Amino acid sequence: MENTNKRYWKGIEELKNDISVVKNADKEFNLEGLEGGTYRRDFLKMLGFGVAAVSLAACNAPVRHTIPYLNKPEDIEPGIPNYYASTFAQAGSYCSILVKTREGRPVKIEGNKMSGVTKGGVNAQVHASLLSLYDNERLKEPTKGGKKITWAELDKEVSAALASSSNIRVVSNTILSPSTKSVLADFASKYPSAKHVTYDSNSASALIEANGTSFGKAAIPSYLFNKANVIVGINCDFLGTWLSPIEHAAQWAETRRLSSAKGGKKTMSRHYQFETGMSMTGANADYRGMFKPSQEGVFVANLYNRISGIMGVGSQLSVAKGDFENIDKCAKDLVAAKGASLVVSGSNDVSVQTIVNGINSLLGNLGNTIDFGTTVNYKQGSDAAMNQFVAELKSGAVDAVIFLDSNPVYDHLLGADIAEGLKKAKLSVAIADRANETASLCTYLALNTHYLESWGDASPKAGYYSLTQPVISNIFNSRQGESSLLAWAGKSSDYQAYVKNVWSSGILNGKTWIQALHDGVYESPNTTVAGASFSGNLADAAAKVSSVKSSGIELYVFENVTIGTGIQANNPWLQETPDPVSKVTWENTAAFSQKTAADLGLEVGDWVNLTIGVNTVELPILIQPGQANDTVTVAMGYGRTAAGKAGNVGVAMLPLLKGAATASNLWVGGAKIEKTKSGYTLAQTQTHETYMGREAVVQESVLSEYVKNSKAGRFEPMIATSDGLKKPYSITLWNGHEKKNHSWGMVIDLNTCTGCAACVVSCQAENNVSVVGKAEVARAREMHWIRIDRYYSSDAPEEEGYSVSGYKAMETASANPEVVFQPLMCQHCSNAPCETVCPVLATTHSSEGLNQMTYNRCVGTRYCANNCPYKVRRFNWFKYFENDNFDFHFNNELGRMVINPDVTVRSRGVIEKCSMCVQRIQAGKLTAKKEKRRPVDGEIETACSQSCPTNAITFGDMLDPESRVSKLLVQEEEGRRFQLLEEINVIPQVNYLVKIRNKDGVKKAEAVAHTDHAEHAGH
Amino acid sequence: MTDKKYIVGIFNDEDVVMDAVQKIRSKGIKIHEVFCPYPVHGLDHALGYERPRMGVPAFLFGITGTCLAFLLTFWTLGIDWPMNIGGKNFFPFPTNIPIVFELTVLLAAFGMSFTFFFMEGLGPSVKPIIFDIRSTDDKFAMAIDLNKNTVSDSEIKAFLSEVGAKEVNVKEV
Amino acid sequence: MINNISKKLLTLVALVFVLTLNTFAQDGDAAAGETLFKNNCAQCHATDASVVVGPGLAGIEDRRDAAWLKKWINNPAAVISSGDKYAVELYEKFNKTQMTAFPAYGDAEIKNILAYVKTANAAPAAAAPGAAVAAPAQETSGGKFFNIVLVALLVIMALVLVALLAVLRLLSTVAKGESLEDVPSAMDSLKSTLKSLSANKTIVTAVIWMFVLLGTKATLDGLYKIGVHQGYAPTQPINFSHKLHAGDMEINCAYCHTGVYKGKQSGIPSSSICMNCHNTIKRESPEIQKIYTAIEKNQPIEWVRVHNLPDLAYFNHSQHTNVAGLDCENCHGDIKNMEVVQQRHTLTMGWCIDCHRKTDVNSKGNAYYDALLTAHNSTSKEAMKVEDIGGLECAKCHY
Amino acid sequence: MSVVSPIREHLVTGGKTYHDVTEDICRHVESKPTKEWKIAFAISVLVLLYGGGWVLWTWWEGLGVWGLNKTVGWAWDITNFVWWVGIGHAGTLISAILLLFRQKWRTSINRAAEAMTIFAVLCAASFILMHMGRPWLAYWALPLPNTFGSLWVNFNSPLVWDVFAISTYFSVSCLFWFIGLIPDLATIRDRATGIRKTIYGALSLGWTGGAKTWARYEDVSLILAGLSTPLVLSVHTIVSFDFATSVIPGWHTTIFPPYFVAGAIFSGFAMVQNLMLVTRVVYKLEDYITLEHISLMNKIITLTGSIVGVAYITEFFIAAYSGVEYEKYAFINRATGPLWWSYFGMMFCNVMSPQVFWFKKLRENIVVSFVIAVVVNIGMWFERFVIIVTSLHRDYLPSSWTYFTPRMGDIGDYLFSFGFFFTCFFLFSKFLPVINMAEVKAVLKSSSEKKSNH
Repeated sequence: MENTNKRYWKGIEELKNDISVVKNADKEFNLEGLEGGTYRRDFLKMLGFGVAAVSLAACNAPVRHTIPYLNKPEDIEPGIPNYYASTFAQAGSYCSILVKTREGRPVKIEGNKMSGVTKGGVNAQVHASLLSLYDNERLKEPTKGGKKITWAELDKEVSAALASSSNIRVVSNTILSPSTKSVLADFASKYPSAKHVTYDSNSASALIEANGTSFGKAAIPSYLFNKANVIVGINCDFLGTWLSPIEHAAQWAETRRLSSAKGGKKTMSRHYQFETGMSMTGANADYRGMFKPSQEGVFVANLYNRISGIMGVGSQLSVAKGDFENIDKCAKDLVAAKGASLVVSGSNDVSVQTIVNGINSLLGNLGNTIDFGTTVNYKQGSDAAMNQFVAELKSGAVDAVIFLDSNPVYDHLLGADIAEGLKKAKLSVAIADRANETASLCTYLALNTHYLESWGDASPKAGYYSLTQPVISNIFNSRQGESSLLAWAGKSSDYQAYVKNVWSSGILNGKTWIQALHDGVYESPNTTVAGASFSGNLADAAAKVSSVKSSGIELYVFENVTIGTGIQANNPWLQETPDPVSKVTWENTAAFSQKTAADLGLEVGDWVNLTIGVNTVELPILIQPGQANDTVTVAMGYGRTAAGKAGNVGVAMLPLLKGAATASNLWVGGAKIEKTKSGYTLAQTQTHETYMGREAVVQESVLSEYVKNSKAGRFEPMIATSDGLKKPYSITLWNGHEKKNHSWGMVIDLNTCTGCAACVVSCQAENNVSVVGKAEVARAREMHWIRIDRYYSSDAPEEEGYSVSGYKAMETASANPEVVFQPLMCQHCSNAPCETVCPVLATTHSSEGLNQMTYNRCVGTRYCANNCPYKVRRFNWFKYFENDNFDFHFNNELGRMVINPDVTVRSRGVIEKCSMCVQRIQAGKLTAKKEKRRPVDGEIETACSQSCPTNAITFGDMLDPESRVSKLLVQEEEGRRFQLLEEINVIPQVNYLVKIRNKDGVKKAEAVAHTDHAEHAGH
Repeated sequence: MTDKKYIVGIFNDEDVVMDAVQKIRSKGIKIHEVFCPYPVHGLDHALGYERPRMGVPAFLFGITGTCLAFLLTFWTLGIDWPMNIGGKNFFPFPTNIPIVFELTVLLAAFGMSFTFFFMEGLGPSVKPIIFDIRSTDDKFAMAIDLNKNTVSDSEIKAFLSEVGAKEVNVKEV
Repeated sequence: MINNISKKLLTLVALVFVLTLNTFAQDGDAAAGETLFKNNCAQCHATDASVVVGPGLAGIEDRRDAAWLKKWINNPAAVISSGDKYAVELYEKFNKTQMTAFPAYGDAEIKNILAYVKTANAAPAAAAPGAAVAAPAQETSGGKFFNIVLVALLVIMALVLVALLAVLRLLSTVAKGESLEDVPSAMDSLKSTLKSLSANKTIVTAVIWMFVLLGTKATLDGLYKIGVHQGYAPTQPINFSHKLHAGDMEINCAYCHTGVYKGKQSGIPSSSICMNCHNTIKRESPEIQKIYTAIEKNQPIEWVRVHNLPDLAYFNHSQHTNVAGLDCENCHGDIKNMEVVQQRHTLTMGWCIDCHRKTDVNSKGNAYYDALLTAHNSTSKEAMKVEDIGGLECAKCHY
Repeated sequence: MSVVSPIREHLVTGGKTYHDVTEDICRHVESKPTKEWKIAFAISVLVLLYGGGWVLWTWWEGLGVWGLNKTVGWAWDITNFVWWVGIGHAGTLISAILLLFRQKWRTSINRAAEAMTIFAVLCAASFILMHMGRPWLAYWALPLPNTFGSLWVNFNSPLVWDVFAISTYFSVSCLFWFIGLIPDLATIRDRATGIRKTIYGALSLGWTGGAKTWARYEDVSLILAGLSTPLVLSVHTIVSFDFATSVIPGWHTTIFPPYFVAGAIFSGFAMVQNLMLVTRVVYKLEDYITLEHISLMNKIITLTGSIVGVAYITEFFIAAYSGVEYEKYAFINRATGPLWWSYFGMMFCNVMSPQVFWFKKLRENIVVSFVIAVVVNIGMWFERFVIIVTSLHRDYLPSSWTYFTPRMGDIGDYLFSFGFFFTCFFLFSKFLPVINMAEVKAVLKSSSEKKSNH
């Protein structure tokens, strides 16, 4: 029997073959359909047999050609995907991935479960990096001064210029690759004056420095969140952006998972977050406190003092006692969980990190939850080195500068200085994929490849290695950066051989290269957790943090989950992915707390001028619950000027910080706010912030209640009938339909969902979901099939209940709210309201429990969308492909290469929605049938469940008693399992698990809901 | 074609016509038809016509519509291609009532109307015999077929004037 | 009736065939061998003694021993270079064309192939009568014939009607006492009959209605054919004959259409597949020269797609060929007798649906279907059709 | 035979003879169009063309030119649809129900009302087409045999019921209207010459007005009226099912069928009132459409307006009484949410404004009647808007709550329906008798001042 399982690389011969295939990749653009593949991008051509077709019928149907391979490679069979293991490593972000290719083009990125670091998790940015491959705005040729140049000429000229340079700098972001470092070493041996300068846009330089002074180890340790019972994050978005979010999220989730089974795990970590703005991590915290950025140090010192006070160990730091929300409680809990707690800070202030080190040391976390045995490489940038480089460049001391895949003019605080200094360098070369802000100022642009076109490797942590291999030949006339450096160093530019050599000689300890390439990873981790002894100067640090002075409103710049530092800004998928917390797309906003906004006279829809010193930027405002008063928070990564059509949106924030003493810690005081205009609609995917006390929607409780009653927080509606109260599902007019074969369903654990939006992008990639742009999102017409609802709690007074004023009060979120993330896709209701109302049977139910949407039958009455209680159906208001009004990737040949050939691209005028990845279900079933067996659990995964870093989404066959989903349902049947809006009796296939917070008591708002809902009747 | 000869009496008022009809009929003269600008209640009875029973075709067509609609819905969704729509039974009876009702009314209305047109010989290409053009305006025209009456034409003419006809004409068709 | 009888006969023949097969297949699985043979060997070798590209394989076991065969199949070049006499002779005899190596074949595979060769040489005698009986049953052009008969009958009836009317008229004139001399000639009477017919409102109305009905039917038929390209047989860039390759040469479809059992698309063979055989055969043919030109110019051949499904329908070949065990002919028609490939079926959704309603699920021996089959059989006596397991559901093909 | 209450005003004033009736009414059909007619017609056609441009643009670009969004999938389109269907109720209702109840005063107005019905239903139907994402496939909503394996339609869907109800209602209304027209067309035929005679001759189907035909004709009319009465009630009932059978709070309401029917009568009468008053003035038909007619119409408007008022209040009560959280919120949100102004508009226009007709003076004032009728129609538009948009924009999951803002596409397409309606109506009033002559003649004798004249 033909093996149709996932295929990985088998040998180097096949690899060669593959390269020959992908060589044809650019030819593919012109062909109507390689191998007659039904590239379903042309769906509109098949609008159906309408009136128009009647008139067309007279003409002959267009001749469709089918073009075979001239020489078919062995392992490529049209229509069958191949999977290759690879690695995403971009400016220190790391993920081990599998790339799914069809007919030689990558169409999807999936997680590599063999990786000990990311363990099959993928985040939004990694998913979206696939689309960056097909970015039509990447340059097509290497250039010199903006004009095309051949590689031979470029090499000649650059080599000559380098040879005559006496002070060469190679500037890059963090490099995880041992091979690249080796290349740089080779380069330096050829040009001894060459120095490598590493910087990070969102730097962790202070952390490394503090660790150096505190522990004598200038490195970042591994943080073992999974071993911590109390986790404290201080301005540290460790679930979203900090160091290794995929890894941290999985570890964090491990401590948050509960089981309602008898004797199941009923403990969870307690997560405190203290921060300025509301970060995604903060939104997931049990207790949250806020401080102004200027108080960060004071806060940490206060926390230290309280802990040492309780423990009676160590001396009190001389710092003014500050009163912060939840700080005492936090100190108490930390002490109670001594040795199994973890305090992390995202600060780039050495003093703050030193005190945090002191705290961890005091609590005995080193060697327990902080592992210096396995140091991590995610951030290697040195602020000092970079500052020195900028100074040298400005002074003209640097002859030649090579920017290796970095863009400091945009994403470094001193970008303007670099731009100025570049004029003085004799040779400036940018190894970049486009004429970005830096590259456009350089003489030469050595066109870099996308990582999916490149060879490479990465070592995210000590002892962990992984490989990057090309899955498509170079689309443009590009050459990967390492090859360029090797060429200029006068070596063979065959980087594949180079990597293989580096691995064979230094990394692979007996394991074969082929095996490593197949697996994508090679790991020989150090399993002993090592600590370190603290010897930092706390008194000095305390003095420094006490001396921080600030006035007025403080601006805090942060890295958000979707756009990050802006490297992938020109990625429509990322731009359209809503920020997990604010739900804003396509731009950055100035976030104020409700109180500060009121003080400043600002309302929703206003724009403000934000002035620091002489610099002013204009931004739309966002009223952000959970924001510290008298602060304004703005995301970095926006305001690119040379990223491309999609990327040049929003406002660049780093220039505003320039010159401030606290700039490296990304904040500055004394911001002036001035309202400029109003009436603006933010492109937000969710505009209502609270859940209006609706217990059937958001079900949550606290751990103490849950331990007592595993159904705590469950809202179980009863319907009053003549026979007394009944459960909604027991009342029906109909006989129902039995599912005989499969019953596909999901369980979504609200406890472990962090809201990171990886599933959103994964779904977008898998299902060819259109990008609609800012204007349409502002009109509430985004197309995402899965969304993550984010609700804030409100402080509605209990006594008002469900009155007019009560409702009004419920609409306003608390100043420091509790947050719930709730992923929502089509619920595949067994009694689907949408199906009943479709006049043309375009949506019906399958015998496997799926709510089937047949696009080509849809006439677009939108009745189904109206009648969907979950509002998950999306209408194609316009034709979103090949339409200049929607100039995103669907509007160019290259961008359309990302289309999944197994999923139809929807025409305008039809409804679409989550299909539970029916194409994957069908493919999985077919594989099983061919092998004459039942599908095995885990073999079929939806795009969302597959990509979830925390495994919050479990998908499977609910009829298969062995499946994880069935087991979970059994486990949680008398526990946390609930279905959304149970009382309307639609019986979804999607189940949720109640969110449990590790808090002491129930919040007031919930208490209201409980009392008022005791006697609830359905309609 | 065949030369039929009619005597046409023209009346001005519906009550007069009504009287006249009764008198003429009591004389044993057969009236071909009375043409009126508007429906005169009781005239058909006076002329001895049967009660119009248009309800019969309406009912028959209506019943046909009911059956057709029921068969259509039952056969298409119940037999030909049963589908699971929103978890309902393959043939959920209550949801088909509106269709059954509408088709019943549709067929009844059209069936009856077309039966009426057919019975009365009405149609777009029909060339009617008009005994007096004013009978669609303000006059009542009573036509008496001479061939069907044994009474002489002069006698009829005289009698017509006697019962109130304002004019008495002879019309050959 | 005919169908039933032929079915029974076929089963009988099949039984005999299977029995004979079993007697021969003692030391190798002939069925497995058949697959292997058809997919890999049949392009160059016949099971009988005739030469295709390489020698016929009838009696091969008598000629060479198994060890030699294995060596040869695994690496013919090595055998030739080792100076083996038989091998060198063979090499010379066949224009120094060397057989393709099959290094992966072990003893089991080779045994299976040999078993198949043996049975194939024994089988034809048994199989022949079956084919002869089955043939007429399949070749019913009944539909067309009935149409002709129907039209003829109608014409005759019309003539009889006219004649009857004429007679009636004649009789009526006679009855009226008119002399026979006054009776108009037959032609005149026909004319007058026609005249009276045309004057008869009922007949005119009937005729008009007939035209209206026929017109409506024609219109509806026309509407039904919109977007249907049944009979589409475009000229291909290379005059490739399926009749020759698939029919006469009996090359297995999957040899060229490599994906047909594996994936969604059956695949159009790449030129390299053609070259497997045409390296040696008919190189001089102008049609085959086109392939050479294509390879030289590095320009793939642009075939014209014959069977087009709209993009909105997902069709997977392997589901139908591999899992359901359907023959290619089911959808593509009698491809083995087509010089130029033609779309034989409508390929409309209705056609798909119809088949899904009628076809039994190929559940035998497939564990995937076991539970389904049990459940089905407990409630129904009918065989489990595709529609019974959701084969009519939208998202089986549209997503 | 027919009893007319003595206190009742004469239905036709001015001492008309049968011939006068013929003359008065045929005059407009036979003479050249007046200047007023030409101006009014030109304006309607202009509006039709402008709106038609927007309709074409909508079809070309997609429904995105409207202001709808992921949560509010219907707004102006279905609001307009229901509004027009509602208006379309008056004609058949006046003809059918009043015929059954032998209300003779209907005779002067039923023709125009029926014509209006037909055009209004056409306008409504145009929104059924327009609101579809792929209107060229609208025929898929009909159970026609096809090549998709014969894929039928979903008889469970209220939209399919709508298709059947609206098309049945339209065809039966047309039939009813046409059957009523036949005798009048014969009258015109007998006065006309040349091509006009041929056309009106063909249209009148060879009507002669024989007593037997009249007898059957009357029977047919009566049965048609009998059939149309449940039909007319069923149409808006079924339209209300679009909402009532759904699960959306604010839609899922058993009160909808009677409430919608009352609303339909309400808005239909208001529209008839508007058109009648205009026709009366333009065609100088004061003797046929008397103050008595206007007053009677106003009474019905007040009555039905009060019925919908009760329905509005009942909805609130039921929502509160049900204890269903979503239902309660839906209604509080209607009155106090972001779209409160539409709710206020509805309450003011529909419930408050018709109350002025309690005063006889105002009831018989033509200007007041006209203004209130317009206000009522605006109010009824708001009612549908309130039901559709305020229910949708905040339903179950607060995460999806949005707001609705109309865009030019919405407005343009609405204008199109107005242009279409008035163009049709003006064409009708030019080429067909606006008052049913035969029926007026039939009531002339018994109820006009001239009855004792002979």
